Amino acid sequence: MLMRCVNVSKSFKVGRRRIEVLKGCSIAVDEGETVVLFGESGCGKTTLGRVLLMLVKPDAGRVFFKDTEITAPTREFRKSVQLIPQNPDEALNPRWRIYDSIAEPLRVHGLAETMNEEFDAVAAIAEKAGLKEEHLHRKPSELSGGELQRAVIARALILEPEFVVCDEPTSMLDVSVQAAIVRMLMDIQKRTGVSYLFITHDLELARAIADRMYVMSGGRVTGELRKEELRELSRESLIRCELPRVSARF
Amino acid sequence: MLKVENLVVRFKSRVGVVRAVDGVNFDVVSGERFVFVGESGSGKTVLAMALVRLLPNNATVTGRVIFDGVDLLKLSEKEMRKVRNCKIAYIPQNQASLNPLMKVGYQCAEPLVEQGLERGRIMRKVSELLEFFGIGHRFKDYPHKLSGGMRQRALLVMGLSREPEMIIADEPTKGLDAVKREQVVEAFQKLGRRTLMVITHDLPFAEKVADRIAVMYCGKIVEISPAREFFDCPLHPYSKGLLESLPERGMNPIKGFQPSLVNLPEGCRFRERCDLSTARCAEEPPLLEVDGSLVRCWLYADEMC
Amino acid sequence: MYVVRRAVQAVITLLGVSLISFSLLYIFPGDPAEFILSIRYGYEPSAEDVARLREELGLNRPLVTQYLDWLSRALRGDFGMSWTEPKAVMPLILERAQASAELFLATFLISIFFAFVLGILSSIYRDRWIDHLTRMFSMLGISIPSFWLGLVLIWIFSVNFHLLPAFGCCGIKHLVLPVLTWSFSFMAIKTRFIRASVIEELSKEYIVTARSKGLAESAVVLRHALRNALIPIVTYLSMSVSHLIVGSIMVEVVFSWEGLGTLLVKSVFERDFPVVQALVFLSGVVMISVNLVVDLLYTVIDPRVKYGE
Amino acid sequence: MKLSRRNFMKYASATTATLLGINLLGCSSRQSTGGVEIGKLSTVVMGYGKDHKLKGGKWGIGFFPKVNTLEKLVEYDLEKDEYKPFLAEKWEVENGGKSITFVLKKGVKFSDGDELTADAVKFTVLWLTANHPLGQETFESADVVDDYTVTIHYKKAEFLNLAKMAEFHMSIMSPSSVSPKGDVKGEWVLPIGTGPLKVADYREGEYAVYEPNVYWYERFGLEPNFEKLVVKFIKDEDTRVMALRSGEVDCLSDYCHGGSDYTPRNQLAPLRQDGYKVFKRGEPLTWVIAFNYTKEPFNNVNARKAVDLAVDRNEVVKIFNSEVYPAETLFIEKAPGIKEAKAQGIVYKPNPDEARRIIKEKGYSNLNVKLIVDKAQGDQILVSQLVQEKLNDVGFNVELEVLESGAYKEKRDSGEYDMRLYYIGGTDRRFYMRLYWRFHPETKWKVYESERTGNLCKKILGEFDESKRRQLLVEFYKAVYEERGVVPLYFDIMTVVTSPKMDMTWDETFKWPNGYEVGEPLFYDV
Amino acid sequence: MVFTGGGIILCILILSCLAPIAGDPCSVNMDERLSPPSFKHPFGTDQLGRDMLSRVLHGGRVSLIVAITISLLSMVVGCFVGAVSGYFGGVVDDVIGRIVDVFMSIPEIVLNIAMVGVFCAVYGVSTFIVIFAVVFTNWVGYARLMRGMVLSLKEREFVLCAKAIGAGEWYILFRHIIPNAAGPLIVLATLNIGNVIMTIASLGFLGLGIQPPIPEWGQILNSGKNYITTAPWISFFPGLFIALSVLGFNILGEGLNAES
Repeated sequence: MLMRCVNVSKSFKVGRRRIEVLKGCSIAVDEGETVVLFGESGCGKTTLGRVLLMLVKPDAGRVFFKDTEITAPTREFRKSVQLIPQNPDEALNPRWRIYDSIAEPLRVHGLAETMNEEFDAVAAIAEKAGLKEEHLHRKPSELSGGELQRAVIARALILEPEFVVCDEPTSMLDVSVQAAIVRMLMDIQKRTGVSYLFITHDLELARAIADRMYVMSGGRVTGELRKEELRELSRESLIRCELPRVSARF
Repeated sequence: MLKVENLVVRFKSRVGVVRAVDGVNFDVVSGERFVFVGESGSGKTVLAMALVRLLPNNATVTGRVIFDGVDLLKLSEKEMRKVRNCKIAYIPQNQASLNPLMKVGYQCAEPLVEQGLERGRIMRKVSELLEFFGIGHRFKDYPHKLSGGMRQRALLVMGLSREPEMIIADEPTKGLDAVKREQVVEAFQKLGRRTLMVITHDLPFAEKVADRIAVMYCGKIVEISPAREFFDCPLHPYSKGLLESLPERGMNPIKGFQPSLVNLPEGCRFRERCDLSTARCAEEPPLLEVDGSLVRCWLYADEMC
Repeated sequence: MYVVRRAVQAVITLLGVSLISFSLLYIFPGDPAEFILSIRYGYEPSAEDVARLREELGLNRPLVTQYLDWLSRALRGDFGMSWTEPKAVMPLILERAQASAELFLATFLISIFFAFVLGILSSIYRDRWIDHLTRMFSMLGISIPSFWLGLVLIWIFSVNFHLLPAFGCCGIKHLVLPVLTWSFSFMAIKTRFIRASVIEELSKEYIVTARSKGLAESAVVLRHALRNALIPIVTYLSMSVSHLIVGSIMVEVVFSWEGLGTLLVKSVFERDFPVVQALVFLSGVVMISVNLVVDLLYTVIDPRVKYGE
Repeated sequence: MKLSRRNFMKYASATTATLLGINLLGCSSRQSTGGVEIGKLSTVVMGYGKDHKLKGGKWGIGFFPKVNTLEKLVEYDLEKDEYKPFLAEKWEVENGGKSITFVLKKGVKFSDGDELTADAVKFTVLWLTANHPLGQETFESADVVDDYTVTIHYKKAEFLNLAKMAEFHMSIMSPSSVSPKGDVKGEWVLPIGTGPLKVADYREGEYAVYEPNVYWYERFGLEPNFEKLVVKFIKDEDTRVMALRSGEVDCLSDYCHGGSDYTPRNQLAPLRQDGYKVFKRGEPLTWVIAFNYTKEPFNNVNARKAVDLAVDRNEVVKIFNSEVYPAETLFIEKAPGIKEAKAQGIVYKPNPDEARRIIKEKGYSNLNVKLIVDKAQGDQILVSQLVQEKLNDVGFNVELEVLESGAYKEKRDSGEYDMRLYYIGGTDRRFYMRLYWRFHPETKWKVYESERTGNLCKKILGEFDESKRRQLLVEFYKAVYEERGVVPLYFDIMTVVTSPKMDMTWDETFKWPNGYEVGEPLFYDV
Repeated sequence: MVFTGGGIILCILILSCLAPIAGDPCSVNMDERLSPPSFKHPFGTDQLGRDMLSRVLHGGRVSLIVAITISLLSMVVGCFVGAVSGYFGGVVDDVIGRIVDVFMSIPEIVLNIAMVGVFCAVYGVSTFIVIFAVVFTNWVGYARLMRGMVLSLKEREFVLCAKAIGAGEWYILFRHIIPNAAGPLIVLATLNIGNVIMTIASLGFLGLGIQPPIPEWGQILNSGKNYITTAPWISFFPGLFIALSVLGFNILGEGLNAES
């Protein structure tokens, strides 16, 4: 298993009340796999994604990356796992040029020795992400949502991570753009063997891309479906969360 | 019932004049469900708002919008208010369209109050309608207590309550997840045979609701087809691309990026992204009739000849 | 629940304010008793006198005890004796409070009324001449120092034309100039804010909804936009009380209005620190209560703020 | 709590309306309780800078009521340097000056109708001894000889004792002024005296209303031509002038004491021009530059002399629109001994070149000296800036510090200064008092002290013989001049400004009906 | 708007830089006292015959320097406190929040007057005390803004992404949060300088501010107020300049606000 979490719980304080967002969730993602985390809005799937990345510290439960438990994220861990957030308008520093944002991981990890090296790396990943060079020198406000999301993806992938959490990366985008982005993600996966945890509430999309799917509801993982099972499932039963309860495989 | 001729909407902006809607012609027949689809930036919302003249002051609208034989663009503001109130119900996008400080029931009743109906009747009517859409118990709640789907239904009630001749719904499924989208679909199916014009980017939704589909791209209508034909066999390359982008249809993207509205290509606006484009596409293609559909593409001009 | 929490917060803030006002007297080195005596008699007091007064005022006790004592008395409205007048502080303040309140209320009501009218007009007719005029007026109102404006007005209306009295208090005629001066800047601030709030609300989506219902523009603005705009405006109310107090000091000084503002300045000059202390404390109390009331008003105006949440 | 918004709006508007109503009522009711009907011819309204403190204060009641509601045993004539009978018909200095027996005029009545007797004088003396700083240091005791004769025993045997009796602090008041009547430790009620005015109403910080004391007018055979004198306390000097111009007050009077609660001097000319009457009187009140004479560099007479030579008094008075007089001598010419001193050439004259020379010669060039000013004395800020410039011109390097009164006093007392602006002298009858306060070695508010001037001052204040005293005064002036103990700048004035409709004259303002001229303005014939 | 406001401020800045050319603001000339505006003295002269132009321009220097100093000092203090409060949250935030509440609860000018009064009673008025007293109350606005900015920026996705990349806390604070807070901060600072100019002038007018011989607008205005009938120019020009500079900063601030 590349990445897994066991019995993760998390609650947040909202005003005076404590809201339990995750109630003992366990999921796992294998190498080169696209795992979809499906659930309606507010079910805790985003938080679970962030727990896996250790961006949110779980109250209870354990997170393993390559079978070592992660308690505090190390530099290596941060290099190997990445996040593609939902809202491309928010995901880039509005004061930076796209180029700088894409190059940021290199700079943070000190991976590019010279300016040229950096530029080459950025240009390469940008091309893979479908960005033109002119885009690199603009500010986020001058680009469309699809272009921004490409930049975000380029930034996430520039370090060639092994595991990426895609948190509804296309929910704010048009279908034609969504198709392009998802295609691109899939292409990259083919080339690099990266694993995705793809969070979405769009069943059709999930069906189209998933190798495996977890269904979440009310802070719990209520089911796990394999690709074949997913194909067979009727839309209506999914919406009503009438899913076969599958015991965790770990 | 509604006939739109050569509608043009221009916005003055810092970068120049934006033609958000550029020469749109269509008509909606009484009792029909007419759905506009298109991606963001195609001008569909602007078009809808232009019909009921709700655009902000920096927009200029030209052309003719003939409703029941009257050109809406020529009406005085007062007469137009009456049209909005009694004849055409515009249902805006649901995100923040309800006044946060007013109870849902009252907001739904407001147009009827404006019509001068008697209080008891209004109450009865509105609560019946809310009940009909399954949110009767929310009559005295404030909008923030409602979920997105409920809000959309409340907006529908607001539109229906005044018994309009036509309803224009703008992006009724925007920002809703699958479950809530389903609720809205149900609500729309409950509407019965009313003249309905829906603006949406959600193709599955359009499929469930539409009698006829119009596709907009960069301010122009590129295709108007009966719904079944459209989903079975779209005519315009853009329509094809759009449908093929759907996850369930293989997720094949259209190449390239949508051009910005300020800086549109000459001739066919889709030509730079189109695999089938020819030299002729540099000229503006006409709107051609093909088998009961209308399509704006040179491809079909040849067939005609 | 919400009320309780808010009240606890207010009490804590009140304690902080009391600490600041209390320490005003104790931040400087030296012996307050000696200070009091030298102010009261104008010459250096004898050691016995100082010792006696220290005893009398309880200055020998630890600072914490003194503070608690001061606080408990302050909460009962007892701020001790004035240093320069043979009187207790509280009656001294109460005597002046009415004059201030008159000015305050008159200004507040008049400027709020006109601010609403102007603010709404200019937001409806945005970028028309009335809007430009209003904005220019409010810019000037914020920028022109009220003390200067007051002087100019006195010069014009009292000295040159003998139309209105230049100073002193009570009676409608006396109110005119100070209220005019004060309203000018206060109105400017409020107008700007109301305009901005209404414009903000007019750009919201529910306004489109309201228009799509076929409502008249007046109903859209008054029933929908203004009501929503009231929320930030009411929030701003607490700030405006602060603005009002600031204005009151300058205007009262210019027009020799025997109110709390002049009392503060006079006490500072005469080093009547118990009065200064009391005024700082009381202004804090007023602000805290206004804030509290405003927050509670929220629950009435804005259904989104609920008690328990 | 459940409150619908509709109800809330209802309550809110009702509350607001009520509050507004209460306030309007409050306004009108307050106006009527004042009992002041402005505009009636028989009522005269005056603007005044200081509260009259009719309920008592640090120095007893205010100076205005002391002068106008009370009277003194004797009056002082500055020009003749002579003490004249007033409430006392005659007096006898006894016991080497330690006691004075006063014989009172008969038939003098207090404003409440009681007769003035020796008991009242004794009460005054005892009351002052118990309550007043000046009384404490002056009086020993008082003996009633008979109804109209009283002997006052003083702590020291000196001429100053008599001089003090002309001072307004020593004005005679009725035992009924306190409660219980005649109790020196009793509570102060109202000043009841024999003077021309009596108190009718008073509101602290706002106004005092006086009525004519009929007994006084009877005594002088006069008819009062006003019913009420309303004195409004208007702290701000500019506002006072505006009030006069707008007709809200009929006249303005200076506060008769060194300070700044006076009609701005620069307003006098425009007021005159606009038809207002300005009554002005020069006083032996001299504004001076005082030195920190115990500290370098001004412990040296040369440094002080340089300062004296640098400042042109004719320029200083221009600050006051030349309404005040340049001080070439220590006091005004009317003051005793000044003429003689002047004849001996004791005249302060500017000579910047000489000042420069001294500074160069004695090595004071660019010497940093600190000039402190009390902010409360507004005009002095301007004077000090002029002085600063003039001294910088001749080579000093003056640092000017304008201080809040308290800080000023502190710096003054701790000696953290080199120069300061101060005043010596006062209204006529305070002449010797001021000499005592400013030059006597034992007092706190000294302006300058050297063995020579100190001794002379002591001698002057002890000397009952007029001609000897005059001689000593001349010597004293000379000593101060030679030592440049102070640098006189200008003589202050006392003014009363009235609107054209008022019928007042200079004589009625500065003279008693019996012709005695006094320094403080009087208001028996407004 | 930015240009209008900036232009006004620039003019005042240039004029006050040129102040020495206008002559010594303290040089007394009793022969020319109270002369009305003329070619020689464009703004007239004051009670001591000092050139008002020079005094007003030097006053501009004082006002601007003091106001900018105060604003900067408060910004440093406020931003530090606000950033700490927003970034650490929890108890620190609660405590700082209450402190801010306390300061917000006392009208600024009341506390300013009281503090200047108390301090001056002991130490004598000095410019330092005025600066201290105003900073003492003025930092709160910055703290509030900064706290809000940090709180909202902390939740923005690009900060989350930076964390996901592995960027350190300080890196995030300085590279992401502070630059993004800079815009509103500059707007606030601009408006704040205007306010501070007004506060100083108010204190000066009350006689509590900067003392003579340092020329300061409020104090010049105060000293000229009893000449309003005879020599109105003494109070007119300082008043005009206060109004102009406050106006300039307000317009600039509003313009910057509209831009961002």
